[in-house]
Amino acid sequence: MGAELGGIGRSVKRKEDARFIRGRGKYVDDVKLPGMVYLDIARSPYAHAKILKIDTSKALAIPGVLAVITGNDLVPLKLAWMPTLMGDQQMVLPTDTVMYQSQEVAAVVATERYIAADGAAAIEVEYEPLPVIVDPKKALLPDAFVLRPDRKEKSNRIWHWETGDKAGTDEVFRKADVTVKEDIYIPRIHVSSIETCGIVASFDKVEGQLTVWMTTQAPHAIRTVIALVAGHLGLAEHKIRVISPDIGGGFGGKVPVYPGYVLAIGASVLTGLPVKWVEDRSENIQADSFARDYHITAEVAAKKDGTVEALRVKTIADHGAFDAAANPSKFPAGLFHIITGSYPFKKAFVEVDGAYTNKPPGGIAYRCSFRVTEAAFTIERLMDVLAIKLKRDPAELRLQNFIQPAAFPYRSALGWEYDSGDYGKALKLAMEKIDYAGLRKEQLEKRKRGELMGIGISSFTEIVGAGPSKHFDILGIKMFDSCEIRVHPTGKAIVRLGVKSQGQGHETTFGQIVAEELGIPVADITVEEGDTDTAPYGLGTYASRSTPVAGAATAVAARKIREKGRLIAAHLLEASPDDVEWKDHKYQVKGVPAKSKTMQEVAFAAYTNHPQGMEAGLEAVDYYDPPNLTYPFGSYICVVDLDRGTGEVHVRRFVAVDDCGVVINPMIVEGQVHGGLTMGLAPALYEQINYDDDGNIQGGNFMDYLLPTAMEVPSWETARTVTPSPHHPIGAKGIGESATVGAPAAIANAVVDALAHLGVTHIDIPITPWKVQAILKAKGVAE
Amino acid sequence: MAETMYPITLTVNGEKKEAEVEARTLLVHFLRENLSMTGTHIGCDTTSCGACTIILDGRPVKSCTVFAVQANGRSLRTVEGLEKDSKLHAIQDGFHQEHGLQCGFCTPGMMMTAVALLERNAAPTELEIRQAISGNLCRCTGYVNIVKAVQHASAALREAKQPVAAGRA
Amino acid sequence: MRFQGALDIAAPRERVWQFVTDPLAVSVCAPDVQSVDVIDPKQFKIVVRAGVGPIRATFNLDVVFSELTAPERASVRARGQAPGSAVEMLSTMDLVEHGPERTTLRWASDVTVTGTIAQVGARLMQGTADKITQQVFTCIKSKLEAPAATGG
Amino acid sequence: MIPPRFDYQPARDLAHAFQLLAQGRGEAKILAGGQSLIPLMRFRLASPAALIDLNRIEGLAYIKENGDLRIGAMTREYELETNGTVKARYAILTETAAVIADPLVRNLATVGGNLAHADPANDHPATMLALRASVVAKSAKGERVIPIDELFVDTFQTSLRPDEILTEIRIPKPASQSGGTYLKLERKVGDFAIAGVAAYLTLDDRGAVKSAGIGLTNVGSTALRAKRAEAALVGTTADEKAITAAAAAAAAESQPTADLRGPADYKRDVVRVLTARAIRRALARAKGGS
Repeated sequence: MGAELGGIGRSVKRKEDARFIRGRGKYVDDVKLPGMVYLDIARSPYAHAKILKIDTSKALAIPGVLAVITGNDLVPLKLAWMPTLMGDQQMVLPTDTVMYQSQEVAAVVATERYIAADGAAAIEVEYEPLPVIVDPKKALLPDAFVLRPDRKEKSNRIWHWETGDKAGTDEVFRKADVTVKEDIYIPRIHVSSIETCGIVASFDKVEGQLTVWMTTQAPHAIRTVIALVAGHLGLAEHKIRVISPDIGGGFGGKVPVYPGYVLAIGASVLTGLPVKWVEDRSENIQADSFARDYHITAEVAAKKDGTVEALRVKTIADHGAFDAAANPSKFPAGLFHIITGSYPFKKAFVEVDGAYTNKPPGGIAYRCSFRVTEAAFTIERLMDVLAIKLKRDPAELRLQNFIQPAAFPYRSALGWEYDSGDYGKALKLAMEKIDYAGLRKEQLEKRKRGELMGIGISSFTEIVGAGPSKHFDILGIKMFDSCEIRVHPTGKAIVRLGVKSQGQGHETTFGQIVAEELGIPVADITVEEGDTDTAPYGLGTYASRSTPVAGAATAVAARKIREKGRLIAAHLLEASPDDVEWKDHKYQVKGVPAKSKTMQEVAFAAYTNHPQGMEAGLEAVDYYDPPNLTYPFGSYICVVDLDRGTGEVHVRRFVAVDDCGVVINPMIVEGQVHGGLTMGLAPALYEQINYDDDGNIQGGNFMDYLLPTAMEVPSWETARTVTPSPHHPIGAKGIGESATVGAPAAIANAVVDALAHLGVTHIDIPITPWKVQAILKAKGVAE
Repeated sequence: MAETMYPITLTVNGEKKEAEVEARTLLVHFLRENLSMTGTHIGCDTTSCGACTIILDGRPVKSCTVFAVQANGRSLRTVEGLEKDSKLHAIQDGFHQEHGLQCGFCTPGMMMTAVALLERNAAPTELEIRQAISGNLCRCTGYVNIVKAVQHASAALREAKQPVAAGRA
Repeated sequence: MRFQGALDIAAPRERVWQFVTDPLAVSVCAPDVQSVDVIDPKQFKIVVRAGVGPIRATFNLDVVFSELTAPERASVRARGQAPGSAVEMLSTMDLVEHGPERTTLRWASDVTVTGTIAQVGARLMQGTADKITQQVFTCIKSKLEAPAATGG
Repeated sequence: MIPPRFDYQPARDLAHAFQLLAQGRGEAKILAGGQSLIPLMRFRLASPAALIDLNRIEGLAYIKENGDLRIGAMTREYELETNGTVKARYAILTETAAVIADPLVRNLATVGGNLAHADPANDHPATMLALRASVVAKSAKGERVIPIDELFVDTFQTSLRPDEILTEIRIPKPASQSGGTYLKLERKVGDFAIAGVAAYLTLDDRGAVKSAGIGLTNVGSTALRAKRAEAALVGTTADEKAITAAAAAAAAESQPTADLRGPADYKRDVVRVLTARAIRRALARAKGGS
């Protein structure tokens, strides 16, 4: 029954598609309630300014405008500030100072969306501009003025974090045959899911019940945060229902709590009316959490023969005006210390300093686990810099250094225990698929003709599936995740999870796990997520944690059911439970295949004919606390051709070999890789949010924030190796983000490789045509 | 300025609709708010993303960059009109079969662009498909499977047109 | 953005000084003036509509003479906003006398634009700001020379 | 982003449009394709009191050839891009239309609007300069023909009088042995040009350049004609030496400013590179190749 069962390893077509292809998906902006009013926000044109006066009279005079909310209105409600996940606080609305351009300054509530917009445009604010700091290095200078006088520490340094063996590392560097060093800036970018953020908040004054439909990747955590932040307003957690409906892409951007959410909730609580707030794209890019913005100096020490020995990294992290990074609480720099990558460094030392600037707060993932792309990009760039210095082939150098399969579980120099891997296998497969040798030959011939082509490799190791409760929590809540399964009398089932799909296909893949474990066809299984009133508590979907954590919970919950089912089957088969085994998706009397019961028969019995003394019903819940993180990996090879006249980079081919352990749905895994690769290409060549000296956002809308179109994206070539995770119930590791993590270095390495013979070792991303062309000119090889 | 309302009559997916709108009402808001047809989405404010793509008198356009009053007397099609007598349009099936969607937010606009393409070019090349959808942004799929979805639909439509027993094109 | 220039004006320095430091007089040279409201000799409020082609925004500006060293040097700061945008213009004017009927007006302006206009109009800002600034000072010259038949 | 209020004024015919323009007293704006204007209104950077909609006027959208080529101002870019005659005899126009914004925008954007909006980043102006086109401006008082060189005054500013509407574009009949092309470098598809170059060459029977037209996109406050580059070609056989000279001249004539599309020097150099490439392709086409 394998095919119709639709178990693990099958490319089951997605169940959720049915509504999306009919335009029947239900996203937040599709929610319409009787009497619903609209909220719009007036924002600051200044990056840093004192607020002298806010005149709301013109706005209030507009027919249809119901209310205007300013920071001073929030003070008595104790809502002018809200706590961040990183123990900082951030403004909901400013009372006296704006800290970044496009910061929320006032909210207008009106009967219609258009009138709310008119109201926001009519808010008049008098500002006294203040000096602006957009460069975190300047922010950390001793004489820099303090951006956050509200803090005890009178400095723009938010925190200093370090890990590893400083003395030991310095020692290796002192003695090393070879060292290489590179300054690498990984620019500020934005996830820009095509659906922006929004909320409909509906407060029932009689019941004291708050219901919110919200674009959130973590509905349960949000419910708890609301209860903690607004508890004093009488919002208790049992009276708060957070519904995360269909989400039009998340990628990390829908993890944080934004002021707009709080304002809409506040407005609903005050007016008793349902309030909708949906961002414009410009607001989304300009004020919602950014990603990256790491200024990195990295060094590798190695032996003459290329064996890597030590890694030393110093980083300045620009966190904007408030430290609102979405990291596990104990990890201010996320999992940046995965930076030793796929290589057995003996010693490593990493330090990061967080800095305040006049930029929006954030520091979220961009379709990657916490700060993992920054780490993978740095180490994979450095390996190429080392190869250039040693005049070695970058593939060879990697193969020589990789952590060997026998070494797993492997403890890295910075203390992570990698679960499993076979890095050489993946790289060799990629080299074979793209004909690496042939490409190198072609490159030599082309160089003779003055043509510039480059081949770039990235053999990354990811770290996902946060995480084990001994290390991982958010605001103290341990990072387990959950699954509840109920098998109905007719043998159909409903599966509810604490995570929340944003396009990953959970309604299909989690059904497949249950199908595999319980022998119930995936078509007979409903998967439900996102409603805190019905789903078990979970931390949500980000950092590729759904499959590693919630997927494991699903398998374990299913196995609990299977175990109870075994007792019922034994009862039905009049056999001793010890003689009954689960085989070929049914219960069988050992050695007597004829004597068997299906899960459907057992389910019916669980409600109609269960053993005396046994509880009726067939359901189970599991809150899964992963014993370790999972470590997906892969090897990518990219081929680029450079235009010697314009400096354009053309990605000719890109082969991606991924290993995410056991694959639940190959079709969906490949789709995730395609998307991830595209979100790796984007920051490598196109996307960046920059700020001029006045703090003006450059790239604050889709005209200048350059999401790749179908014309920029190559036809991705994918392949797979399978190295199961030893500690995951079904051996899966997670795939949503690998490609985003691995691709940028492959592309950057390819461009540098095309120019390496001219003495180029690094180009900061995004690699724009003018950056390339400036090099071509300097080296005298421009058209 | 006084709020003047303009009466408009238009055909949406074959149905006649009458309404009064403000001059500044964008067509996409008219569809979503006035007609409660929420299949057409909004993804940007700069005419860049194509999530709001509908077919206006046979041509795919961005409904966030047309005023509802401009559609007066005209005929338009949206994602809600693709399925006929509970039979999916080939493009809908193509997106499902080829995994051409993930979060589904860009999908309606993407499909309307593709439908219009296939109506004027039954057998587009991969490049023609990529060019045709270059005004529609997708953040999830990397476009590869969207191209396959359009090719799938193209083949299915051509097959349907051919005499019975004829093989797949 | 910094812009500067020098104008040779066929008028006595005193008159030039009177003109450029008189809110009502100098306001005439601002682009598309909607209203001027003099608070005191050193500061005034002015509402202008500035822009190019269809792009036009109404700015409410507070203008302050931060330095007045008659008849050589004047510094003026104009700061204000249009919905979603803010502009600040710091200008200095140095007047050099060349005989009774000729004055050189050397000017420099630092213009800062922030907000929507800077974001959406980035590719047009330099040119536009330059143009508008130039127009203001050329206008000053022409106004001053207008009465003089031989002017220009 | 919600546009401010305005009065919607659908014009029945040109006469009606002129009347509405007069009533508008400079505060009314013509609505053609709307693909540049409506986004500006959504950001409230443009807030016209009224929009005069030309879309309901019959007979303003056409492409006809009688001697010269005549394009109605309301012709959609898509029509120009897919028109057989244009493809066969005015490839440079097809190429230009094909790189304007994106295919969805081109279904509404009009050729007349692309010129009348006078955005230096628009693509048609450079091509029209290279083709030595002219436009017809009509008003209640009658009509006049404006040579393209006299149309663009400044950024977003044309020599059209406030009471005039651009109704037609005229492109001279291609001489035998003539050909051209439009090359645009953009950050990604759908973007305005980092720089764009239109080149159109006519050869005499000895294969020497009889006339040359070179227009530049987005490297000045208006689209520019590279006069010295043209001069550097006329009379030559457009050999590599002449091409290099012309390309250098075009670069020198461009006046780019630094912005998110790159530093000024880079743009100037792109003009040089694209000009050389465009001339080579134009030459090949003039010689009967493609």
